[in-house]
Amino acid sequence: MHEWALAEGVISTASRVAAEEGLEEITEIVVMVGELQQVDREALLFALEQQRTPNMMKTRFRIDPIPARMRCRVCGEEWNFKREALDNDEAEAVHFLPEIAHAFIECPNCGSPDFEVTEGRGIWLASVRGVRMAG
Amino acid sequence: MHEWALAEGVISTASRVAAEEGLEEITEIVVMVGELQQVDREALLFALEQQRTPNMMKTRFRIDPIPARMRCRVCGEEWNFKREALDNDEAEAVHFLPEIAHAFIECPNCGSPDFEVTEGRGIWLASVRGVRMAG
Amino acid sequence: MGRRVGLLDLDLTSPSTHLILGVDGLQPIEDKGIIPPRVHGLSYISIVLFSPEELIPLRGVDISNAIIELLAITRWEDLDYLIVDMPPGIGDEVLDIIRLMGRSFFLLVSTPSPLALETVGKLLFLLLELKAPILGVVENMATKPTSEVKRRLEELEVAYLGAIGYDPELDDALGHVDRVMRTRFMEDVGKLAGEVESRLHKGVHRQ
Amino acid sequence: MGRRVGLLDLDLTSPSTHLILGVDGLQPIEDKGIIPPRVHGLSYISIVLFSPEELIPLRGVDISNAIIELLAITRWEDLDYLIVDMPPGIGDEVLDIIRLMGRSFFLLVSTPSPLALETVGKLLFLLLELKAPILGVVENMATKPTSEVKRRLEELEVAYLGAIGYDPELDDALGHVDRVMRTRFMEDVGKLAGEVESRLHKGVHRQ
Ligand SMILES: Nc1ncnc2c1ncn2[C@@H]1O[C@H](COP(=O)(O)OP(=O)(O)O)[C@@H](O)[C@H]1O
Ligand SMILES: Nc1ncnc2c1ncn2[C@@H]1O[C@H](COP(=O)(O)OP(=O)(O)O)[C@@H](O)[C@H]1O
Ligand SMILES: [Mg+2]
Ligand SMILES: [Mg+2]
Ligand SMILES: [Mg+2]
Ligand SMILES: [Mg+2]
Ligand code: NI
Ligand code: NI
Ligand SMILES: [Zn+2]
Ligand SMILES: [Zn+2]
Repeated sequence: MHEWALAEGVISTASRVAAEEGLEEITEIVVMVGELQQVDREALLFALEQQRTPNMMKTRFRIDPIPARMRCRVCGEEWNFKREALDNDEAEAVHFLPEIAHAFIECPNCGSPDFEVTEGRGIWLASVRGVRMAG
Repeated sequence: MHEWALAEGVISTASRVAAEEGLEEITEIVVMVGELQQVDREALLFALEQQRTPNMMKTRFRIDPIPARMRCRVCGEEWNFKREALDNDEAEAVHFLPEIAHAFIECPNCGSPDFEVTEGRGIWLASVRGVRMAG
Repeated sequence: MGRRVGLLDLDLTSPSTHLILGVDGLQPIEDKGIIPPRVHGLSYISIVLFSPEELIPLRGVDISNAIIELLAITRWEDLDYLIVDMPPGIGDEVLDIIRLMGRSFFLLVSTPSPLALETVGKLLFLLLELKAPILGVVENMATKPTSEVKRRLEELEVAYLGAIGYDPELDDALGHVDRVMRTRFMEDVGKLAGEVESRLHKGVHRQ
Repeated sequence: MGRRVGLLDLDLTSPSTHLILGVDGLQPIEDKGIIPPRVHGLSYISIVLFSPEELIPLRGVDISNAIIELLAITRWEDLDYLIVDMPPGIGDEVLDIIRLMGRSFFLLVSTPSPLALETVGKLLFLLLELKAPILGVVENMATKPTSEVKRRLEELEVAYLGAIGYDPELDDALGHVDRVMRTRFMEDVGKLAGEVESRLHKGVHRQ
């Protein structure tokens, strides 16, 4: 369960955003989870719940999965990542370090491992909503 | 006058686009010229005129200058490139190889040379207009 | 006095510390993140823990993303020192360490060759310009006594930490830590270690 | 038989060919692009022609852009061979050459050290997988006769092109081409050159 560490990053970034924006209370945090990393949704949600800060007591956590897309730098081909492209060990390695995908995935058109993950690489904070301080 | 070589790239890319789009005649080519590289507008125009291909006999060449913008990867500062930031030798080096800017320019906020040129780096083809073949 | 030391191998496309340490079949430990496994007393993180064999062709932007990911998920225990092994030269790795681990101290290694000195000199200029803390430069693979490296460093007011001789026996010992520890190479390293630690200690207090 | 040979140094952050050749104060020639100046009979392009002294910290994406720019503006004369010197390891430079100069032949250099062999082995796997033409591998800085490199290459069906011995006199000769030419190093290189050219010739015809 390294999802705890990922949640930690989300919580601390959201706290910084809230401070910058002067939010007294955070009502909603939206997290985008790229499918490449195959994050365990339940584990992430649990870790977020457990790490609530005082101004997150009523926060609703929304986790949106984002399909992963790749583009070949050699031939320009674009394709969607499919979980079945990896065996279990490979998927586990990519789960920890998404860049390891370059060892296991290649362009379906030309076979090159020189591709860009254009969408759905990691996990990131999409929005923080809350109640602004009076004054 | 290495602008001839830059024009060569524009002409050959425009020809490929025209072929892909089935253009019989090219009426207009728009080229964006990033200010970082300080391309000589007159020299570039002359080189484009000289390298007209048969389907470019009536082409209007438009050259649009684009201000160069940088963003610091360390502190996030953004700024506009100013020609006066470089002496003549430095500007000439950057004219040939825009990346050499990293030797001479630093973030006005934190002093880092670790910045990204977000706009106006080189020269690129913005659009190709023409008359499509009948058929 | 035992020090708690971590080793982070950030040469992601050509990792080599696992070959020196003779690491094989080691797995990352998952517990609210990644706990570095222990290797010969070191807390150890390398990309080979996640993918032991594979060729992983990465571009600079991938290297930056992977470094950020590793820093975000690794839970180092309370360490006295974290040693980060960097690839040679100036690339995304060095720029990211400067950007993301601003409190790092830099220890540079150069051979006496004019080619190596040129590159190490450029990296020194970068660090000096950015006012990054520099521990000094070690001369490695010294074959004859020369004062050239020392002289150049004096000009830059950078410390010369000492020399490690060329040791033809080193390569055969790699992968067997007990044998590596008995090489002339390690004898030379031992002589430098005290100097490095005392400078590090002074540096830490200066902060 | 004189060959017309070009040399393109693509080690953009740590260029070193100019130090070996003793190049100083050389300027690019502008004529409908950049004409490579002549150095000891070579048509020569290196980033130092544009910026001789400066430290230029580049990330991978900058390196890609700079390589594309250099390829776009340089007007090589009609050459028999263009030699591209690459930095060690697997990075943006190698991936860009594979992507942009698909007709290149790869000649790899490794020391006998297990660390160097590991990295060269990974690059070989990449090239084999992409079916890129490989001339073979040269063993450099060989200190003793060993068959380890040869054996590993046989497994991969990659040619072993021969060995260059460790030459303690080389570093002192660097920058003086006449002296470099008289080193034991160059004597060893000379022995390999025929083998390399004949393979290159066969390879070119296979295309
Ligand atoms: N003092 C030395 N004597 C003999 N061989 C050495 C010495 N230092 C390094 N080497 C060898 O040189 C090669 C490169 O060393 P390494 O430290 O991995 O360099 P880098 O990490 O800078 O590429 C390795 O094969 C190593 O065994
Ligand atoms: N056969 C050799 N004998 C002695 N020194 C050598 C030999 N080959 C290379 N060197 C030295 O080793 C260093 C690195 O060599 P170089 O060819 O620049 O490696 P790379 O380009 O792979 O980094 C240089 O200082 C060079 O002079
Ligand atoms: Mg594969
Ligand atoms: Mg400066
Ligand atoms: Mg190393
Ligand atoms: Mg080199
Ligand atoms: Ni996990
Ligand atoms: Ni010009
Ligand atoms: Zn492809
Ligand atoms: Zn800055």
